[in-house]
Amino acid sequence: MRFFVAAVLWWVWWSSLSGTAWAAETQNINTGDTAFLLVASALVMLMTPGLALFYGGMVRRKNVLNTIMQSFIVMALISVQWILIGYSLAFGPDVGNIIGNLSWAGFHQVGLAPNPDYAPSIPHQVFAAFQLMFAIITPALISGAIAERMRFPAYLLFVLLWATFVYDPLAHWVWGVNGWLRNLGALDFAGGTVVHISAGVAGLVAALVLGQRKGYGKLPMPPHNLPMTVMETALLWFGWFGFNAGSALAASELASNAFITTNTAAGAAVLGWMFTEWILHGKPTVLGAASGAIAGLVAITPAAGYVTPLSSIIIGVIAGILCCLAVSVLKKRMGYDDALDAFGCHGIGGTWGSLATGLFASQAVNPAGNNGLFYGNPSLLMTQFIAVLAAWSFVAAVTFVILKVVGLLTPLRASAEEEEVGLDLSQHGEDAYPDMPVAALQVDNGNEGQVAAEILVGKSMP
Amino acid sequence: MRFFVAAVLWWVWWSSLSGTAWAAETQNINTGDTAFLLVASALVMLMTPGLALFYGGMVRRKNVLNTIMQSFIVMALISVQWILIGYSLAFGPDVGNIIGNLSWAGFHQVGLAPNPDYAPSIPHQVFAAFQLMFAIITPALISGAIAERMRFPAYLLFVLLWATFVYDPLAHWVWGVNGWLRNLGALDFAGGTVVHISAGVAGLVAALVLGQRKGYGKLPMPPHNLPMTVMETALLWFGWFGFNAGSALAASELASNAFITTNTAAGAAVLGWMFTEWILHGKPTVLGAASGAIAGLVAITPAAGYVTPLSSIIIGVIAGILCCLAVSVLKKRMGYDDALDAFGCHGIGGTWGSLATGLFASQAVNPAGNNGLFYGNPSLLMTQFIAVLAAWSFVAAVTFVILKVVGLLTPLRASAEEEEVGLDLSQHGEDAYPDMPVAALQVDNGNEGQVAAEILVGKSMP
Amino acid sequence: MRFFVAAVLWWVWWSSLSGTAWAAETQNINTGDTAFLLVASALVMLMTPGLALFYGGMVRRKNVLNTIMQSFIVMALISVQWILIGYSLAFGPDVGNIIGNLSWAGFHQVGLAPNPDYAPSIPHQVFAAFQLMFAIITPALISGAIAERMRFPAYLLFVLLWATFVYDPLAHWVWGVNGWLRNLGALDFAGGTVVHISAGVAGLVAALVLGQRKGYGKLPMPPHNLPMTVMETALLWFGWFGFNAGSALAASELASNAFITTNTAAGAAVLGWMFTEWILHGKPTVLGAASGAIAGLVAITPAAGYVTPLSSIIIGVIAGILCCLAVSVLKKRMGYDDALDAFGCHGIGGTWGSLATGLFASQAVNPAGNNGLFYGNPSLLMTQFIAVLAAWSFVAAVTFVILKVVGLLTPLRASAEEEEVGLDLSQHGEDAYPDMPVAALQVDNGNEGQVAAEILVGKSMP
Amino acid sequence: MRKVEAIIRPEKLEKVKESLGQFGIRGMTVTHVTGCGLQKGKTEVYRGSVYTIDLLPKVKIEIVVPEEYLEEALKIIIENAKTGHIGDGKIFIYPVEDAIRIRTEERGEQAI
Amino acid sequence: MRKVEAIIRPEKLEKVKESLGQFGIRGMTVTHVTGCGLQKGKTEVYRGSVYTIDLLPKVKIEIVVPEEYLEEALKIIIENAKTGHIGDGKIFIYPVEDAIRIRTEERGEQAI
Amino acid sequence: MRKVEAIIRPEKLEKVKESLGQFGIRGMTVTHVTGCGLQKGKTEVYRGSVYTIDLLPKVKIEIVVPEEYLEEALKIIIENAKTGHIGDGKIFIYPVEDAIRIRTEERGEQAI
Ligand SMILES: Nc1ncnc2c1ncn2[C@@H]1O[C@H](COP(=O)(O)OP(=O)(O)O)[C@@H](O)[C@H]1O
Ligand SMILES: Nc1ncnc2c1ncn2[C@@H]1O[C@H](COP(=O)(O)OP(=O)(O)O)[C@@H](O)[C@H]1O
Ligand SMILES: Nc1ncnc2c1ncn2[C@@H]1O[C@H](COP(=O)(O)OP(=O)(O)O)[C@@H](O)[C@H]1O
Repeated sequence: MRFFVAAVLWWVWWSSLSGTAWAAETQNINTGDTAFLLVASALVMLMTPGLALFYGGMVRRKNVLNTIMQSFIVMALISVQWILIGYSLAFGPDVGNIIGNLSWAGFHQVGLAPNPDYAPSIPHQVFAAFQLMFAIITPALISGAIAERMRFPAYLLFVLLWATFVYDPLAHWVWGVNGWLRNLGALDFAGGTVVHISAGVAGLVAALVLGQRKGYGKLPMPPHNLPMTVMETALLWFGWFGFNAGSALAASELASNAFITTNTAAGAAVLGWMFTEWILHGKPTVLGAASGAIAGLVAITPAAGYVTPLSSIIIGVIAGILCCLAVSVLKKRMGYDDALDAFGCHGIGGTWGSLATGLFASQAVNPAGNNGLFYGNPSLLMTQFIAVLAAWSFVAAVTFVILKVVGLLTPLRASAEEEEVGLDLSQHGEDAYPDMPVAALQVDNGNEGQVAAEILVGKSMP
Repeated sequence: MRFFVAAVLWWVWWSSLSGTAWAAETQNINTGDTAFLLVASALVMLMTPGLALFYGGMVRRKNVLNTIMQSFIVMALISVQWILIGYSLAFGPDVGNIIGNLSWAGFHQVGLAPNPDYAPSIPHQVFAAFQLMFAIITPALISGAIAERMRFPAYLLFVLLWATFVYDPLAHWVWGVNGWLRNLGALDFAGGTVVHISAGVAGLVAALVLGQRKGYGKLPMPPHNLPMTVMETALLWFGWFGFNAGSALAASELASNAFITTNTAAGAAVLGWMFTEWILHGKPTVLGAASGAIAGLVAITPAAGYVTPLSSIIIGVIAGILCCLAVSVLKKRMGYDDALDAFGCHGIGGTWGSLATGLFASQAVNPAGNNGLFYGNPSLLMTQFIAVLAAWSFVAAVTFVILKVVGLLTPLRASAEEEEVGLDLSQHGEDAYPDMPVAALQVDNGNEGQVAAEILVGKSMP
Repeated sequence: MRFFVAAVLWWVWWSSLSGTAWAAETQNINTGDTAFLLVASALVMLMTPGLALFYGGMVRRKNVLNTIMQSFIVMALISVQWILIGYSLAFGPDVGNIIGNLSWAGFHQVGLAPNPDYAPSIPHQVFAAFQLMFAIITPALISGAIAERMRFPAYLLFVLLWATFVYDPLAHWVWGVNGWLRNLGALDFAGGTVVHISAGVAGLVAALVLGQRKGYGKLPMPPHNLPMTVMETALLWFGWFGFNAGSALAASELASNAFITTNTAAGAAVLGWMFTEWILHGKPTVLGAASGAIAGLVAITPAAGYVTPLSSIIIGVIAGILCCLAVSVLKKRMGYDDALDAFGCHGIGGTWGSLATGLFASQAVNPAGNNGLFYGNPSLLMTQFIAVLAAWSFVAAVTFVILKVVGLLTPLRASAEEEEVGLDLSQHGEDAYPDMPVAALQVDNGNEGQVAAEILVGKSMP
Repeated sequence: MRKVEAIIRPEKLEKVKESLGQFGIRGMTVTHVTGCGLQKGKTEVYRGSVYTIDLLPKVKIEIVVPEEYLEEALKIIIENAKTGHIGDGKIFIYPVEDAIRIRTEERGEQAI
Repeated sequence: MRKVEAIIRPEKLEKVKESLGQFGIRGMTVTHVTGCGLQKGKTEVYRGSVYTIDLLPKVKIEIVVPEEYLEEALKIIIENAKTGHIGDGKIFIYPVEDAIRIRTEERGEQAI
Repeated sequence: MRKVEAIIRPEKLEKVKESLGQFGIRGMTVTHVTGCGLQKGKTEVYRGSVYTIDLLPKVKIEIVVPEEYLEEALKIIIENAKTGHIGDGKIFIYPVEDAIRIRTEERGEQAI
């Protein structure tokens, strides 16, 4: 108890260090920009639960809660990790162009005055909060690849390590002051490499390490609730306005351009995916349309603030076609079990978007950007290619190592019986719709159970 | 392939025309107003998927995906159409007070500097994006009238033509510079005529042309998921703040007035509908309360920026009562099958709201508006009446023609068997909850199917 | 009819009083702050339907619509009550430090110019709209304690009286100019006492007055749709950014601090609850994680603008642990049937948060606040303790009286049969998923019913 | 007494029920089942995976009738459930030993 | 061996199951069914359309018992499922030819 | 004719169905049921309340077969549904009096 009080007091003292710092320097923020970034942060935050249910609708009934939890728990874990060390590692003072140091740990120096290096018109904390939401959704995206078979304790550990050793450094490379990819001139408006390539590639590696689900390819594993999946697609689309337009870091003309290109690419990609599928399978599916929206949003992410609305139509249509082929042809050919297509949508879509930025970027749109191939500058495409390659290799290697390390500490994969009975029951002791089979017929749900009483086994007919 | 590259290059060249234009003129935006309008656009965007599930919850299980898709696909179609021609037709330079010309096609001239004719303190693109969201939701609203029976290809074609030949001109009449109803002095703050009357009347016409659903009036067709419908009602209410307050086009006092009148009318209409139903049927239903909210929001739409909060209570209560009677008495008497009451809520509510604007508008609230009958000026009511009449006639006539044209190209209506088996399976080859009947009992969902293997027919007992 | 017209005219005249008032004084608002507060109001508004489905997912299938309605109808009732008298009672000119007078009834004097006493940079109506959303969610929170057994008419009456005689005065005490707790120096940033303690304690009293549900403790009453509950938890989290950051009443540094502490406490509390449950029951449940988020958000509410991000970690973790113990140990020991833990989460969490403000508050964060115990000032803790005590006693006493009064007018509790058949059918004549048991098997839903035809009873085998 | 167990197309339930009711048979128990037989399954597509579902939704009606009404009941069911296409379903007839009405504890034919 | 098929009110299932268990009958199969008979349906309203649902939720319990326990089992079910109001349901008794326990391949009375 | 009623583990349905199909028995009716017996229930926790569910999901397969195929059908079901652990389920065999194919109105063995 005495130890506990001492710990709290030390904690308070530690936190007061930063407290005093920021009170002094308060000045000069723009209320419009701050309002916009606060709301944008909230919108991006909403994307993670949106993802939780987007994925949740696509798994089988017995795994829906576990799938949701895999996203939801990241919100908790990273919200704390970011304050303690994550933000400092990603955006703190540079160490060797590779990573931030720990001098901003515990949000020291991360005060209420703007940090002109990152966002000169909003409180530094707002920038940190906005970036936090990106740090949350990225590991959550991976869960789509390993859905329906990973043990929860292993997942917890994996996510924590991955955020720290993959996401934080990569964010530093691309967005941190003096990060080497930033210095190289690679463009990534809102996270094509940092978020989507990294999550997609990590998903692919994790899917390969964990192996296929029991019965994969032999038993059908259809989504259990498609309306939920479509709704959450729309919520992701909604949040993506915060993601992309917010990445202008001001309520500016740039935000306006990012807003309209984001929406246009999403719409165009829906059409791209839908018509591709219509041709391939004879029918335009609703899940295909929803998936197309995600593909388009992913692809426009790195490009949103650098390309025109008309270019975004092309980027979107191609994203829809490419990702549709990736999930319905490539995946089947290669045999990996990327359960909910984290790689197929984010890995492929993010790679296409990053390269497309090298094709369509235009300084007429954003003078702080660069011109792409179609605007007469082939070198940007090369730079984008290097950035993509670096992200792929770094993410694949470190993700593999982390999984192996976690696997030494605790089994990664649910046992065959746990998988059979479903991860909801085996990992969490819960059922997503416990009242349903019964109450569907308006039975008092008490009928199927007894409170806290195990069944007496072995007593049969007298 | 060579053609493809050429096409892309032409596209890029075309889009660069506008690109250069806007970089030069960037200036003078207000960050608060821009932040507000960006967020308002996102809120209005969210209304369409909200509508998708609002409608989706009210249809039978076998049609839920198709119903959702009818809204979702409009987001894709119109997002692209608007950039290419829609915005130019609606808001571009006037041709004969009837329609815009095509000089803003492909977003030429639609740059990042404000357009003082429409919104002097935000980038022109933000205004265009905000208006886009209205252009999306309007055709989607129609789908409620023809739910559960229209073929998907015909619907696609219909929506594209309707947006181009009904919505775009009508928006020009009411909101476009030199539109004839705007010149006449008709008031429509956020779309009572342009959005709600037009969708409602088009729905009525489409319901009549398509005919009743099989078994209508003989078999019950209850909603399959009311919690979903209520939730999405609330999401619509939420988005409506963007719709109405955003229509002030600035984070201003006017936005504030529109915000509070919107919320008040919604609340009052819930009470109006609920008590009417309580009297008629002996019980206050939850679907009735939700429907009341929509009725109130529709009715306040044209009036939100012209009336006081107290007036909005009266407008709301009456909207709730009128729409309740429309769907539970009028519809039954007339025999048309407006499946989800697109006409009953939007047609009737929008008409009442437009006329109510002629009664309750007050220049004390909005000096740029006018006084209504109760503030001593009967002429506004007359103007509103003309606007309503013009909208009704124009929409009814052109919608009818479009449906007939589409019907010549491809059958409008699903066949009896397609309707019987459900549009989800027949139009999209999907089932909304495929895992449910099985997994409801935690069966591995593989049990009910075989991957890619047709059943051998005709082999029976040996 | 003549009377009706006269009434409307009087109403218009009454409302025009305020109308003229505000047009004159329009001036000096900050667009960034206004944009932020308009959006924050919309976010807080969204919390009530979020709560509706959060609760709705936790009840049994037969009561889901009633549970949703208990929140939804408050949106309607209080939206009107607030305009007519509520806002004036809570924030109007002070009477004896206890309550506002009625001079702002009907939103007289509540115009578009800022009210410098409350929020100097936004229209007065925006402040009133923002506060309205708090007045809506508070009574709705109570419904969690009395779920699955209260008659709807009694609930309607109860909510109206409770808002008027408990919420409005309490809000005045704490936030109104010259309210006695405000004068005393009690800190409540965004509603720890006003919203959470009041709703939690009222819930406890109501649960005790109404008694346990039939079969409570003997029959299991598991949630019927957990994915819905988790999703709405996230929506509440999202809305809470409006709730807490919006309570800075400007897009300011303070809002930024409140934003980050809110998110951090939520995350920390998820971990706190999850690990507590993991230890207690051997498994980390998803419902536990969701509940933890709510607990953390509740606890940080009074503190959000007064404490550092690091302090918010401690506040959150402890909130998660405390509330978990409250619902899984305390509730069982005491035997009250707080069905959905309104008291366990809001009563306990709000009390902890209010006291924690007395521990962790720091003027380095907010110079307008005060220092807490850990910053060397024990007196604040005392003040907070008084405020908590005052809120508990006042709320408990008046809630009890109101319930007794309502009980005299109409029975509070559903009859045993009504409870057995479910409140959806007995109170509203509806079924949440009427098409489900049938359509789950793609039966035309007509098969289970006959339109408007009662069954002929008594005619059996010939 | 005999038990008549008819497995029919779901969309025919209402008509069968009504016609039996007009004849005077109101008591019956209805279950949603799935069945396979000669009838072709249906095909669904999810992100490029094609599934064929061969267990199709059917409705099972169970009616216990006194022997004298048996043939008439069968006729009514056949008439109203028949479309002439594969998948119309089957009727099985089983012997019943006894019946009890729980409410009154009556036994035998009185009970049904 | 006999099969006892009891169609009862859903809310009585727990009590019946428990009482049978105390008597020693643990093995049973339970199905959610809907039924109609003398009992009045319930009325629902959606946007002004009034529906009467006459197929009401019931629970079907199937128990295969050796003949010597038959009457006792019936008594327990009746006792626990009866309310005396219309809709209490029915019990039907059918002959069973054989039973097999899949796990052990035992046959006949051993198997149940 | 006999009715074979097999109550098996849900996860075995596909295998049983396929093997019966290979043997030539394609016609069957499948119902999702819950059952209790010797098998232990499962435990769920909601906000500190621990529930034990003792009615476990099972699948009931009903097949009406001519007597000559009965034993073979039983063998196939047992082979494919057996795991050797408690909860494998039971098979009950009932007499059938008659069968009708609704589509053709054929009766008796032709109908199945
Ligand atoms: N031998 C059988 N035993 C039990 N049920 C059967 C049998 N054969 C068919 N059925 C049921 O009858 C339904 C219809 O049978 P099917 O062979 O598809 O068409 P038809 O009855 O027109 O020949 C099946 O879906 C199944 O539920
Ligand atoms: N002839 C019958 N065959 C099969 N099931 C029947 C029959 N008659 C009644 N049932 C079942 O018994 C249930 C109760 O019957 P009902 O006539 O409503 O009340 P009671 O059993 O009190 O007379 C019905 O819902 C139905 O499921
Ligand atoms: N006497 C019985 N009557 C009807 N069904 C039974 C009977 N005994 C068991 N069952 C069904 O068989 C299933 C498996 O039985 P159980 O005793 O758990 O295991 P096992 O079959 O391995 O002995 C039960 O869940 C139940 O559905």
